[in-house]
This record gives sequence, structure tokens and C-alpha cells, in this order.
Amino acid sequence: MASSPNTQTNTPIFSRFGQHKIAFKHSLKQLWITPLSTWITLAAIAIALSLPAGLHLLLQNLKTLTDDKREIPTISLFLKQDVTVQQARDRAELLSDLNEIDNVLLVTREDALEQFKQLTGFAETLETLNENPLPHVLVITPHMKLVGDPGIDLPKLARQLELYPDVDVVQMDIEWVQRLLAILRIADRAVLVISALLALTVLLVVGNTIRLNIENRKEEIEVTQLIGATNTYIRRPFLYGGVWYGLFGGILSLVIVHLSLLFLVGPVNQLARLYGSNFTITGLDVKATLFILIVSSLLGLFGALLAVGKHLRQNTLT
Amino acid sequence: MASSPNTQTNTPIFSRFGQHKIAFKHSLKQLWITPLSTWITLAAIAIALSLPAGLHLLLQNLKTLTDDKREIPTISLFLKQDVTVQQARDRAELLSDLNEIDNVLLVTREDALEQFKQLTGFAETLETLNENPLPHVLVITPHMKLVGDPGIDLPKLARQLELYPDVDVVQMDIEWVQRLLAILRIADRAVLVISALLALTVLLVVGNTIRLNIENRKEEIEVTQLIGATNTYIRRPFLYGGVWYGLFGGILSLVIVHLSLLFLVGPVNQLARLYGSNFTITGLDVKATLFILIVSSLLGLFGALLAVGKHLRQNTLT
Amino acid sequence: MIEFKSVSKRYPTGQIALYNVNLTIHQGEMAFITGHSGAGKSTLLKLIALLERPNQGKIIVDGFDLQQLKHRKIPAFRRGIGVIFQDHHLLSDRTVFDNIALPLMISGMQPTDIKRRIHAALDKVNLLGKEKEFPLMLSAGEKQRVGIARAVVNKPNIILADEPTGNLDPVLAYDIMHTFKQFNELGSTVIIASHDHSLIKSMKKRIIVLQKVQGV
Amino acid sequence: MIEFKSVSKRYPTGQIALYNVNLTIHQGEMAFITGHSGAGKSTLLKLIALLERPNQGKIIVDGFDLQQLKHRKIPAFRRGIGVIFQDHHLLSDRTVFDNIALPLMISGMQPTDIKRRIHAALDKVNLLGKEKEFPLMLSAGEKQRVGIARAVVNKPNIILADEPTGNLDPVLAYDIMHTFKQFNELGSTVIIASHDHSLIKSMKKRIIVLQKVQGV
Ligand SMILES: Nc1ncnc2c1ncn2[C@@H]1O[C@H](COP(=O)(O)OP(=O)(O)OP(=O)(O)O)[C@@H](O)[C@H]1O
Ligand SMILES: Nc1ncnc2c1ncn2[C@@H]1O[C@H](COP(=O)(O)OP(=O)(O)OP(=O)(O)O)[C@@H](O)[C@H]1O
Ligand SMILES: [Mg+2]
Ligand SMILES: [Mg+2]
Repeated sequence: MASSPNTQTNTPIFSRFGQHKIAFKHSLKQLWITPLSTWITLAAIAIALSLPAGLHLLLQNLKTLTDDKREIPTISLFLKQDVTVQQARDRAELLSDLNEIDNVLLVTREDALEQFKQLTGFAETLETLNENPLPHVLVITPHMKLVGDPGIDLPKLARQLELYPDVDVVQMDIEWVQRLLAILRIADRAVLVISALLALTVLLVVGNTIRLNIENRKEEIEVTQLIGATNTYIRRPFLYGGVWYGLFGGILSLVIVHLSLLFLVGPVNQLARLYGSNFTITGLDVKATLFILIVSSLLGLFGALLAVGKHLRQNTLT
Repeated sequence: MASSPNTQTNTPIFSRFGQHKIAFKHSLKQLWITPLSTWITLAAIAIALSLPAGLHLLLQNLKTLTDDKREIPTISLFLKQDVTVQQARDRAELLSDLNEIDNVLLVTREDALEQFKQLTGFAETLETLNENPLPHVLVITPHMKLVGDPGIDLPKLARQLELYPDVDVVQMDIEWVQRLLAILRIADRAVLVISALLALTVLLVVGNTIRLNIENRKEEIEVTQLIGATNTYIRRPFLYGGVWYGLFGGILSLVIVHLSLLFLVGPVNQLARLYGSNFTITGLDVKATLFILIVSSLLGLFGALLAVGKHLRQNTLT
Repeated sequence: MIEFKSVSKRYPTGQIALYNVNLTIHQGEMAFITGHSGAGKSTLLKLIALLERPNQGKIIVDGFDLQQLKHRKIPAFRRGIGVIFQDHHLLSDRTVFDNIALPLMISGMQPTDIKRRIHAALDKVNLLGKEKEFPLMLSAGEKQRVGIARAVVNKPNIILADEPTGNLDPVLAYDIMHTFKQFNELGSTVIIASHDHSLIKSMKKRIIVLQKVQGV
Repeated sequence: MIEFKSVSKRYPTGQIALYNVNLTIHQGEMAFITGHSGAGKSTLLKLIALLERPNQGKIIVDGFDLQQLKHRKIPAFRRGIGVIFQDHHLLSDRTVFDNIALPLMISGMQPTDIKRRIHAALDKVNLLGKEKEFPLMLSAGEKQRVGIARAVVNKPNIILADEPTGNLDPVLAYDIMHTFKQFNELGSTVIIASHDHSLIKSMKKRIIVLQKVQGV
């Protein structure tokens, strides 16, 4: 019977593949066998993943509000009384060449008076005026990027504009945008911190779960070592397990994010109505979806690697 | 040797206490013995706890911005041209009796013209007017609770005010507050969802960890059952363990929240500067701190109870 | 006194381990159980210690009908029986001392008493000096003796031993049997399952032979 | 061929299990190792299978100096040795079939071959029909036989058996010993640690007696 001793160092290629197939199936089956603990783990991972994803999405959506064309703040330049229409036109032309400025609209003192009349309803009274008391006004629309972005460069632009000799007063209509942007910036920063913390959490949760699996199968690991299994063989099912946890956790997190979106649609629509905007909330795009699934799978794999590696390092025979 | 058979049903009181002491110490020691896995678990719990705590804190702080006295929006009532000063005064008095209204300031047409002169700098021109073209204006400060709160009742109030026969135009200066409040309401709702999800996470993490401990000590549980230990005896160290995880996780989360606050102080201060407010960010008060610690300990206890209960139900002898 | 009245045990797998067993072992008696591998020796001992329940028949131990023993009384009942398991059942993460201390801790004994009792028990099984070692560091025979020490340290009324000398050399096996005899002489009822025919014959006690149930 | 050249084994606890052992077991030989509990029988077998390493001396197995065997060659080396452990080491969450299949799976054998081999091995240890049971449902003797089946299923060059008949009745024990003899006759080197003096005497093979090392 000992005529065909089985001492080859390397297993043949086809059986390697067979062993991968077995580990693949076996690790999936393991998840099925203990459904409760699998769901617990997946839920923990999914929650940890869905928070940064969801918050990110929320912020992205909120930002589109401030990007909304009609919401772009304008800067009104009141020119000095002695500036002529022609000078005002030249100034407008010069300004519109500036990088920071998208569009300049000249409201002449005549137009302004007309507007004023309509607004105040004091038409007759004003008509008794000998002279038009109003100045020419340049209504400046700053360039988009300044608005979507930091919100601090607008005051800078305003200060710059104030320096022109023919400019009397600069008035900005951007207070609320600045406030919103400041809030979003805080939120952005918070999401960054949260994302880092929660990626760590996923790593820990998967690592912990794999550790739990390892503890459960400590005996199996030891016995297979005794019998002559290689570390690669022992490690394989756990690595697959880690990837499964990460991947399924990621998928579940996508479900959670989209369910939460439904939950949030109410207040968001209200916000949109407030802006008179026909803004609609959007979900994650393909790129973001793939990103989440890949990152979660990798986190799972890495967590499993850490856990198995640690165990094997501590429990090698001889 | 069998002369004193040891078959009493109940262990004496003093030894019960002794057993509690042993379980107390033993469960603490267990945490020490496996420092890495303890830290992993504590970190996961702490992260899960610190997110809702931190977000709640952040929102609370942001809300104080909108509560700020100087930030209360005002409603300007432009009265009809033919309303006399006396009629305006009466209207002001009547309005100030309304529940929703905190304070009514009458700006007479004379004051208004004076103000207008100063604002526009067209003093001379306006002086040439025969008649004051401006109406009386009532500047209304709505009651605090309307502002801090829903932000929807203000438009309602405005519409109500529009109905008075002597009122010409109602103008609100509250857009940005409404917008901020709408955002905060979304955030509030999000924090609620997040808190619920994360409390669940803590439960699951502790339950999972205790389950890990149980799996590690399955043999011990079985043997002590064989030897005649009661379920109470077996359960005890695990319940202590759960409370430790919850409590220490809670403490760690407080540390994380306060560290994150430091991180956020920069942008928040910027926001405050924007408002010209000398607002300072505040930490958790004693009540909130205790609340977190108690809730986390209870979550830990409950998670442990679930895990141990499940195991004992499934693994009772005979 | 231990009484089996037409007891049958059929495991959930369908395996019939015991069929219609009638048996009386008196208080203070010492008896051996023998039979082929799979004849049901371990099963019989487990039924007495309430680690398994019969499908049919009645088992009476120390006057208690086991079928009617209340659930919450079971732990206390078990504490009155010392069992030496065929596969040791020692806790691998506790020292020999802590393993033997287990039944005493569960009973809520004071630390000083525990120490005294453990020393006496270790002395009896010839293992003094191994208190601080862990089961993994012991040879099979040493583990077996730790199991014996744990079973008797609580001075139980009934001692059940499943193949207690399976891993011991003949000299040590004889010593251990002699120790059981001493416990028996002090009043404990002792029941031992064993394959070692020559050894159990030499003890001159009752020998109960179990026949393997054939078929499923 | 297995050669021990002045081998000593001292466990980290300070326990000296083997002291200055010299020993040669030839290719295709069958030998028994006996000695008191704690004499170092299990330790000697573990050293051969590279489950422990000696503190001193040289061990040569099949021409390999174990000290110099490369780390990544160890698993393949172990696959060439069938070990029957004193405490079974069966996987409690796998059926008898899957337990015995383990060494074949690790070697990457095809499922059909695995099935055929397992049936042959179960037949040899008289356990046909128990393929689907779990170790917890087996009697001690049955577990022992599953362990034997797993050790021989891979047709190893060397078979090491630690107390393989400790839980078996004399008739079954003789059968199992006979099975080992058959393996030996087919070319395997067989080394068996056993306490059962009368049984091993009846086999008429070399008997190596280990003396317990005294003192620490
Ligand atoms: N938990 C169980 N589930 C199913 N079958 C079992 C279980 N325990 C034992 N058996 C079966 O019942 C029969 C009797 O087992 P038992 O352990 O009582 O035998 P034994 O006389 O102690 O044998 P040994 O001498 O080998 O220890 C065996 O065939 C065994 O396979
Ligand atoms: N892992 C270990 N760590 C420390 N000491 C050990 C370890 N394994 C065995 N020993 C000690 O080494 C000595 C020899 O043990 P071994 O298991 O080789 O004996 P044995 O001859 O097989 O005994 P038995 O017949 O009881 O199985 C014993 O005193 C034992 O306590
Ligand atoms: Mg048995
Ligand atoms: Mg041994």
C-alpha cells in the first residue's frame, strides 16, 4: 500500500484550481450556515459604509442647490454721480474681460429711475424731480467657479472692484450663499473624518468576524496543519470569506443609502420648493457604485488577511 | 470521604457575593488578556457611538447660530399712503398683543425719509420733494419660538399680516434663516436615522464580540455545565463583559467626540466670524455625558444578554 | 441507590445505544461495566449523570426519579455526582489547579478550603507538582488523572468513571483502581466502565456486561 | 529509515520528556514503544512527524535531516506520514467521511478517487455505514478507528500510532493491530505507542521501552 507514497511538494495545477473552487464554494456556504451572524456582520459593515456614502451624496445634492444658475449672487456697483453713460459702458466692457466675472449688466440711471418708480409706486412724485438723483449701476455676475467653490473670493472681488475711481458703492447679495457654503464646508470636513473612521470600522468589523470564524475553526486549522496543509491552503477560505463580507456589505450599504434617500426626499423637496427650484435628488452614479463595491471588497480582503495572518503567525507548529 | 456530600441546592449568600466578585474581576481581566481584540471592539463601539453624539452636538451648536438675537428676521409692513401716524400707532399696539409677535417698531414716514436720505445720499434731491412719498413702516420682530423652530410659520404670519386693510406690502428678511433651518431639519432627521442605526450597530458589535468570547469558551461553558454550574453562574462573566465593552466604548466615544470638536473648531469659527458672532463651540454637558455612558452600558449589557441567552438556549444539556 | 427500569436510549441519528436495560446498583456499591466498543457503556453513565435522557423507562438516582427532577434542580443534582469523562473534558486555558478547583468554585467554597482539597486530590492521583501546568502540556495519562482528581475533589456521593485507566500503564492503572476502591470504602457509590478485563477481574467486584444492540 | 542520534527534548515548562535517545527504525519495520505514563512516548512520535522539535541531537527521517528541512517543505513532509493521535483530533463539525477525506483533499485528489479510498479505509477499521455521522455521535472506540482510517487513507510511507487501541475491547484491538501489520507488510514503516503489554507481546515485533526521566 505504501507503493505510491504521496510526498510531492507541489500540488498539480488542476487540483490548485479545484481547491480554489472548493474554498470559493465553502466560504459562501459558511455564510449561509450561520445566517444570523452573517446578517449581523453584513449589517454592521453596511451601516458603516452607507454613512459616508449617504452623507457624501447628501452634500453633493445640497451643493447643486448653490450651483443653481438663478441662485448666483450678484454684485451691484453704484457708479459715482458724475460718470456718463459712455464711461459706464466702457467700464462694463473692461470688467467683463476679467477672469472672475461672467457677465456685466449696465443699468443706466434712467432705467434705474424707471425701476424705482415701479418698485415704490411713487411715480408722480419722482416725476416732479428736476434731475435724476440715481447713479448708473453695473450688475455683475461673478464666474460660476467662484460661487460653487470657496465663497471667500467674492468679498475679495468686491474689495477689488471698490478700488476703481468711478465706483461709489459696492453691494453684495451673497450673504446666505456664503453661510450655506460655510456650513457645507464644515459638513464636507465632517464627512471626511467620518469616512476615515468608518472605513477603519469596516476593516475592524471584517477582521473581527474573520477572527471569530478562525476561533470557531481553530481546531480545524490545527488539525489540517498536523496533517500537512500549507498556509496558503489554510488561508484561502478565510480570504474568500473576507471578500464576501466586504462585497455583500457594500451591496447592502447601497440598498440602505437608496432607502434613506427615499426617506429624505420629503424635507429635501421642501428645501427645493423654498428655492423655487425644480431640483430633484439624485442617487449614486455607476462610478461611485463601483467605487464603493471595490473599496468594501478590498477592505474585507485586507481585514481577513490581517486576522488570518496574525493567527497563523501565532499558531505555527514547530 | 463521601461523608459530607455536597448537594445543597442553593449556594450560600456570601459565596454568591464572592462569585460576583470573581466574575467582575475575571471579566475585566479577560479584556486585559486580549488587548488587541479589546481595542478593536472598543474602537468599533466608540466610533458607532461618537457619530450620533458628535453630529448631535454639531447641530446643537449650529442651531445656536440661528437663535442668536441679532439674527432674528424681521418683517416690514409698509402701510398704505393714507394711513395717519395715529392709525399706525394703534395698529402697532394691536399687533404687539399678538402671540406670534415679540416687538413692533413704528418707523414713521418722516423717519423713513430721513433714513432714506442717509442711505442713498440724495439728501438735497429729496428735499426738493413737496410731499413725503414714503409710507409708514412697522418693523415686526416675530416671537423667538417661531424662529428657532419650524421656519414655516413665518410666511404664514406674513400672509396673515397682509390681510389687514391698512397694510400695503409685507416684506420679509428671512430667506437665509429659512434655508439654514431647512438644512438643519434635514440634518436633524439624518442624525435621527444615523443614531438609530448606530445604536443597533453597538448592540450588534457587543453581541458579536460576546459571541466571539462565548465561542472561545464554548468548551468551558460545556464543561461547567457538565459539572453542575447553573445558567446564572455561566452567564455572569459574559454580562459583566458586555457592560465593560459598552462602558469603555462610551468613554472612548466621548474622547473621540471632543477630539473631533478640536478638529472642527477652525471652520466653525470661520462660520461664526461670518456672522460677526462671538459664538464659541461648546462640548457635551454632564447630562449628555451621563446619558451616553448609561445608554452604551445598557446596550452592552443587552447585547451580551442576547448573545449568551441564545447560546444557552441552543446548548443546554438534556 | 441507582435503578434502571427497562431503559432504552435511541440517539436522534437512529442509533440504539441501550435497549431495555434493567439494573440496580446499591448505595455504597462498586461496580464495573464492560462490553464491546459501541455497546453503550458511556451512554449508560451519561444517563445516570443526566447528561442524556432515556427514550423509554425510568431511572432513579438517590431516590429522585430523573424524569421528574425540576429543571432548576439539575445543576445541584449534577454537583452531587463526580464524572470522569472518557475524553477528559479539561479546560485547556486553565492550569491543573484551576481545572480541579472548578467544581469547588461552582459550589461557592472558600479559597483556603479549595487549596487544601486540591492538594489532597492531586496527592491521590500522583500528580503533586503539576498544579501550574496546562492540560496541553500533560501526557494523556496525566490528563486522565487530572480528570479523576476533578471528579473526586468535591467528595461526591456517586462517582462515575468512563475508561479511567485507558491511557495508563498497568502499574498506574492498578493504583488508580485502588484509589477508587478507597473512595468506595468511604461511602461513595462507584461505577466504572472499562475494557481492561484482567484489571477489573482482579478487583473482585460486580461486573456488568453490556451487549451491543444490533441493527438500527 | 528513522534515526535518532542522542536526541533530548525538554519542554519550555522545564519538563524533560526525552533524554539522550538513540534509536534506529528501518524502512518497512514495525516497532512498538512502551513505557510509563509520561515516559515520552507521544513526544517521540511527535518529533518524528515534526510536530515538535528536539533541543539536542539529530533526527533523520527517510534521509532528511529534520533540522535542515526547509520551512515550506514541512507540509509536504507531513503529508507523507500518517499519524494516529492519542486524543483523536477529529473535526467535530465534519462527518466521518469528510474527516477521512481531509488528507486527500489537501493533496488535491479527485472526488471519485477520494470516495473509493475512503470506502476501503472504513472497511478496514470496521466502520462502514458510519460515514455520515459526526464525531460527537461516536463512541470513543469508534472515534479512535476514524482516526486510524484518516491516518492510513493517504497510503503514507510512515504510520505513527499513539495508543491506537486504548479505547477498544480486546477483540477489536487485536483486529486493528492486525490491520497495522497488513500495512506494514505492504511496505509502510509502522511505529505504535502502546500500554497493552499482552497485546504487543503477541505481535512478536520489536518493543522499545522508554524510561521516564526523573527530576526536572
Ligand atoms: N451523541 C450521539 N449521537 C448519536 N449516536 C451516538 C451518540 N453517542 C453515542 N452514539 C452511538 O451509540 C452507540 C453507543 O455509544 P457509547 O459511547 O455509549 O459506546 P461505548 O460502549 O462507550 O463504546 P466505547 O467503548 O467505544 O467508548 C455507538 O454506536 C455510538 O455510535
Ligand atoms: N507540550 C508540552 N509542554 C510541556 N510539557 C509536556 C508537553 N507535552 C508533554 N509534556 C510532558 O512531557 C512528559 C512526557 O509526555 P508524553 O506525552 O510524551 O508522555 P507519554 O509517554 O505519551 O505518556 P502517556 O502514556 O500518559 O500518554 C510528561 O511529563 C508531560 O507532562
Ligand atoms: Mg465510551
Ligand atoms: Mg502519550
